[in-house]
Amino acid sequence: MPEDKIAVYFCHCGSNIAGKVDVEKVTAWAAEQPNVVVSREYKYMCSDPGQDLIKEDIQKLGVNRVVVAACSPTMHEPTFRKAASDAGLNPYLLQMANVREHCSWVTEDKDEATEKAKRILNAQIHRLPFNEALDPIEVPVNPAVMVVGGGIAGIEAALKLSATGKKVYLVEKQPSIGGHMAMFDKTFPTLDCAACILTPKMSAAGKDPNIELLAYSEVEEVDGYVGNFKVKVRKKARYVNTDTCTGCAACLEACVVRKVPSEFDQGLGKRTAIYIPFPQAVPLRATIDAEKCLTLKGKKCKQPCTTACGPQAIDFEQQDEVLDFEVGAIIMATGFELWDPTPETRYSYGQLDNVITSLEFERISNASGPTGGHIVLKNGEAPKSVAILHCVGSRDENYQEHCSRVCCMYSLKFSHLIKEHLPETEVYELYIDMRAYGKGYEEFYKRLMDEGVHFVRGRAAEVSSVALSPEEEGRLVVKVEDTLLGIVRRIPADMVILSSGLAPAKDAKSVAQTFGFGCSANGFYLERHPKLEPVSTVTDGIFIAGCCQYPKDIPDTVAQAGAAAAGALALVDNPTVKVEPTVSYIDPEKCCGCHICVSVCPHTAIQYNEEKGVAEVITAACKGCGVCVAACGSNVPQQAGYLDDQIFAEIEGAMAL
Amino acid sequence: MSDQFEPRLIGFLCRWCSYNGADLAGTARLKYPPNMVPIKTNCSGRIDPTHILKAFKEGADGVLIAGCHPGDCHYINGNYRTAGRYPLMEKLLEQMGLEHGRVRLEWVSAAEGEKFQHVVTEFTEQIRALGPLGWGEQFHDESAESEEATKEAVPV
Amino acid sequence: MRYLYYPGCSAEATGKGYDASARALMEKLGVSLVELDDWNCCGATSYFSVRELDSFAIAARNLAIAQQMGDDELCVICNACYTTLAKANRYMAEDPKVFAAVQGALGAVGRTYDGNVKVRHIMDILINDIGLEEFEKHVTRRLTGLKVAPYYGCQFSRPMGAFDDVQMPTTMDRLFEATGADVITDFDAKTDCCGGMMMLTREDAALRLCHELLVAARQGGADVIVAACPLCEINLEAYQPRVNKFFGTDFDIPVMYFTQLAGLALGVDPKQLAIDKQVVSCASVLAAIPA
Amino acid sequence: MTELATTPQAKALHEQFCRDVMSMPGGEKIKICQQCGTCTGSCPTSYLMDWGPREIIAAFRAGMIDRVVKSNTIWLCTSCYYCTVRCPAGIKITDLMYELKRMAIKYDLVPKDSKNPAMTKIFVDSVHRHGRNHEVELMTRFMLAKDRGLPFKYWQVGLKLFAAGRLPLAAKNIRGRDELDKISAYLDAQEAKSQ
Repeated sequence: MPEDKIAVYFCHCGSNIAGKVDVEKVTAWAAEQPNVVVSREYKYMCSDPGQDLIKEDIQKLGVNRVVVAACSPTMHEPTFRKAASDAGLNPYLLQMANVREHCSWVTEDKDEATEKAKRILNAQIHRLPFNEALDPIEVPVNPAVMVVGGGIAGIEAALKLSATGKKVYLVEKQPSIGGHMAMFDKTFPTLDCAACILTPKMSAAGKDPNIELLAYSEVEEVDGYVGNFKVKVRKKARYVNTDTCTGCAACLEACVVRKVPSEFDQGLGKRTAIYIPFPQAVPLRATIDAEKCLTLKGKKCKQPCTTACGPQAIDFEQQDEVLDFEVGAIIMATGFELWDPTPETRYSYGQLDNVITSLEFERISNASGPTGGHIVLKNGEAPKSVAILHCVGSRDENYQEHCSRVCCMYSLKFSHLIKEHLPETEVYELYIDMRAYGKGYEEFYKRLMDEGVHFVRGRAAEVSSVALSPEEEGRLVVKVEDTLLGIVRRIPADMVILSSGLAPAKDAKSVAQTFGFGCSANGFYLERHPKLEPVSTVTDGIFIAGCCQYPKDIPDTVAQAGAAAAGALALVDNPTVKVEPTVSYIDPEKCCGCHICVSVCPHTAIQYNEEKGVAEVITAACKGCGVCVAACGSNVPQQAGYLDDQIFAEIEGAMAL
Repeated sequence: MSDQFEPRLIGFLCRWCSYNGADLAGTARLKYPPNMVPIKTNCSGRIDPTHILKAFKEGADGVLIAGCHPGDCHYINGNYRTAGRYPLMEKLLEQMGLEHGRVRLEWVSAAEGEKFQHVVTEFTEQIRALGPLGWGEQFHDESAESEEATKEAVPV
Repeated sequence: MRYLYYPGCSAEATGKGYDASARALMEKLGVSLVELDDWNCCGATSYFSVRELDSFAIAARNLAIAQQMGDDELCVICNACYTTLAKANRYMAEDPKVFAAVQGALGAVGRTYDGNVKVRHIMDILINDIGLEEFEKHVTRRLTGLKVAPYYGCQFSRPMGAFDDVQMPTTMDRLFEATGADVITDFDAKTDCCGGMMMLTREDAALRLCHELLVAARQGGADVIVAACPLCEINLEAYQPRVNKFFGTDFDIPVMYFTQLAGLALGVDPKQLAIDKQVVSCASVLAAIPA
Repeated sequence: MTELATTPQAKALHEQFCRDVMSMPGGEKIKICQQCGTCTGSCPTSYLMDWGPREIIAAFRAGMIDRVVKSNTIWLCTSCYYCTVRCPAGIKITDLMYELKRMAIKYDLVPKDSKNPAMTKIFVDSVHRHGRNHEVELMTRFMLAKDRGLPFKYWQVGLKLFAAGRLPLAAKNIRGRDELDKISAYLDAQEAKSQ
């Protein structure tokens, strides 16, 4: 065995590390440590000249172990391992010491930071002699991609991938794709009709030969790993044969259960028990709501739908199907939910008539909506005054701390629509800060000022029905401090629109768990890196796009969907992918066959070989958690890259100072 | 600097959640005491009692184990193994004469930089209050023979 | 059932009816209220303006007595007393410095309090310990058709929200629904402020607030307003003539402690509930209730 | 209005106030007030205030401490806690008002025409004398001290309550009323010690 020749590189990271850690002192100290043959410092190790230092030392000095003290390995470990590899050194003989995120950035005192940096570095110097050369495991990649969520983000990603010839499975929970955008009337700030720009994409996705649409379906289980995911999808029973149903809607006419609140119309309109959520639905197929259908509830019904259906597509016996798919990458585009303003009781949502959410207003103002696009109150009259309340459930420590980004602009859009339909109606926008940050947004804001909308800077205190003056009689009253005037105003309004924030889907957490990644503190999916990998997750091969990551407008959503599609394509367009070799292995000589490791392995990657009486690791299935190593009474399984000796050495190094 | 007792701590962080949570604390420049050196493993379920004993033997005054929240484990249920094993480890250490509170298990997600800061700050203070452990010196004073014996005595 | 009971200073004067009716109501429900021995003023809001610690410490003297009497719960009727006593508990639990200071202050008078006496509003006990089902069993005179405006006031669930929603409490609504009354559930002003002590220092401000409350009650068609705090009750009831004088209105709405009206539903003698001590006549309410 | 913030005394006072306010439980939240006006909009008495609670926070942050203590705002707070439970920044505004009241009293900065500090004092005195608040005594002493016109305004109300037996003239004294003095004396001593 050749002697260990360790090289230490200490990165300044500009002043990010050097501003807190005495780099020269630590570098000089490192040079004195056992096995260290060279110790250098450099301003930016990740730069080309920085990487060249490593390469040169490997080639010229015969360095055979490297430690780079710099940022988090999640940032640049691949960079430096590639440099080592280019110079002919096995990349797994390089370790990083995280002296930025775990040291210089979190420590107040310079001396303390310097001492801690030494301990962190020393742990790796001690570890390196125990590192072994490892070879990444190369696995084949399945070229198909699954897109979960059929809103504008999912549709866009699916279409982009299909255009490259890849097979795409587009999974949507609802009976139709389209998502929230399909409910909107106009889009800000250009006022394009949402349906006009969305429906062509929906129907393109529906017809695309490369896209297999799995509407009314949900992902139940995900297994496997990058390039090789195995996904179980539950296709819920529609009780309608989608192959023969033509979407003619004759059954809807016939159905006797006619007063089911329409989800698509936010409960403002009614639908039948057998229904098509909206006329442009894709796939244009009927679905029976099992909770409302008399037959399916076991009650008496003459089943006029069956009679009305020409192609005899109705099938009350239909069952859920569970389908298995294998894909190389997954794109999550599961969207958002509108924040339910019921808990914000001071706005009286659900208590007082004509206090509505923004999504309800979208339907009211939509020509295909429950009022035929007429902006009217519950009693059918046109409002003479409308107040739009910003930041409901947003920017509020009691509910959601985040800014939902789109509410200011959609509120302005509402103002415009009201002014367009009802020029005489007074419109009040009650805002804290007007956030018109996008292209054309500020101009739109100015246009609305010009249109005579009243802008009141202040967050509404409450919505009440108590009239204190004849003007307020029989109306809603919004109490607000006009902070620019420093007075409290009582604004009489006939309609109050609550510009509710965007919330993570209620099942976001459990969906993220199913797919094996996490959520941010605000509940939206957590991206791998907020700046540089905003569409990746910590799980290789799983990407995110749209509002499931964070509230965003349509242009940003579409852009992100494209980025996620490109990310997935960059993976599945290759025949193989390299995965980390930090897997477990079992020495059959030492194994006593007690089965403990078999029982604890989360991925059933350990099998008991009856013939030999020992446990065996299926390398392709092992994901490298190391649970078996810790569970074994005799420490027989070992995990490459995380050997006990390596961990012990790290501890020794960290504690030696 | 005052001459108060500065505990020496080891923190085992799982790579997917807690290590990233610690990174996030860094990115957000949240300050906490410098006493703990982090050691990365893929999963908190990789940690076994020998690692903890080793840390104490090398002179640590406290050991933190941080993993993904229940249900969030990158390896489906590795952290449940950690959670299941933890009380046994505690008991074992107690029997070896270690006072309660020297080992701590925490769930820190990748999004919880602030929690990581709080946990480390609190844990440092907790160990500061308990005072030095001194097992390291004890071990080093003893002969190599008894050291071997201790290794043997460590069940899993 | 038995609870240690803290009447509060008003119970000896303007709020006599609250005290009397609370005792009578609980007795009817088979619950005995044992008065806290030698209790002192909770400190009210005024003490907060002197020194926060004084307020916590004198509040804690009551809790120390409760602890000494071997109880771990204290039933309180007045919203303000409830909030003040509960707040002392909360701040002692949250802030070790407060805890230590209060310990010291109590030690100076030979008392000790460990922070473990739970302060309970009488409504909390009615809803959560006795329960609406049990309460309803005792209803002998259903208040069918009586329009009740449930007025909670500020400090019923604010800022604690310990047993009811902090913004929109509903326990009183539910209690009177159990009596068969026609509760104005959308009574919009149910947690608005009555003006409190400002009735003495800034009468104009307090009257304006009472006026708004009375307008809201009338808008809802209230036959009676029920209150859960002596200060709310006195402001709304006794100052109705002043409101009328100021605003040119003609309010004459009966105002009762909620325990009085609940007592009536349980068939307690009006005299025992001190209903005759109300200054706005409750005759219309009594007349509306079937015998 | 001249702003005392420019004078050394006001600066010192501001620093003192900042320290006191920031050391309140949750006091540091004042820094994240977004000036949305929910507090002022929710406040039942803000229309009477020289400056609403939102403006008081803004003035406090701007170092205009005289605007804070000379305003009538803190004395008009009814402790209804609407602002506290609604504040999107989690600022305990009611507690802040108490804190500012305490500081105004401590540094003798109470506006001359405000009746509330007198009420506070009389209330506390009454409690210390009897152990409980005696409402009749409170009202009488307040009238004598601050508002001699009050009896004329309230004679009807008073008479009715009196007739109903709801205004007993005699005060009840608790046995342990000396304890309240001792508690205050103890806290006084502690405070003196800490300074």
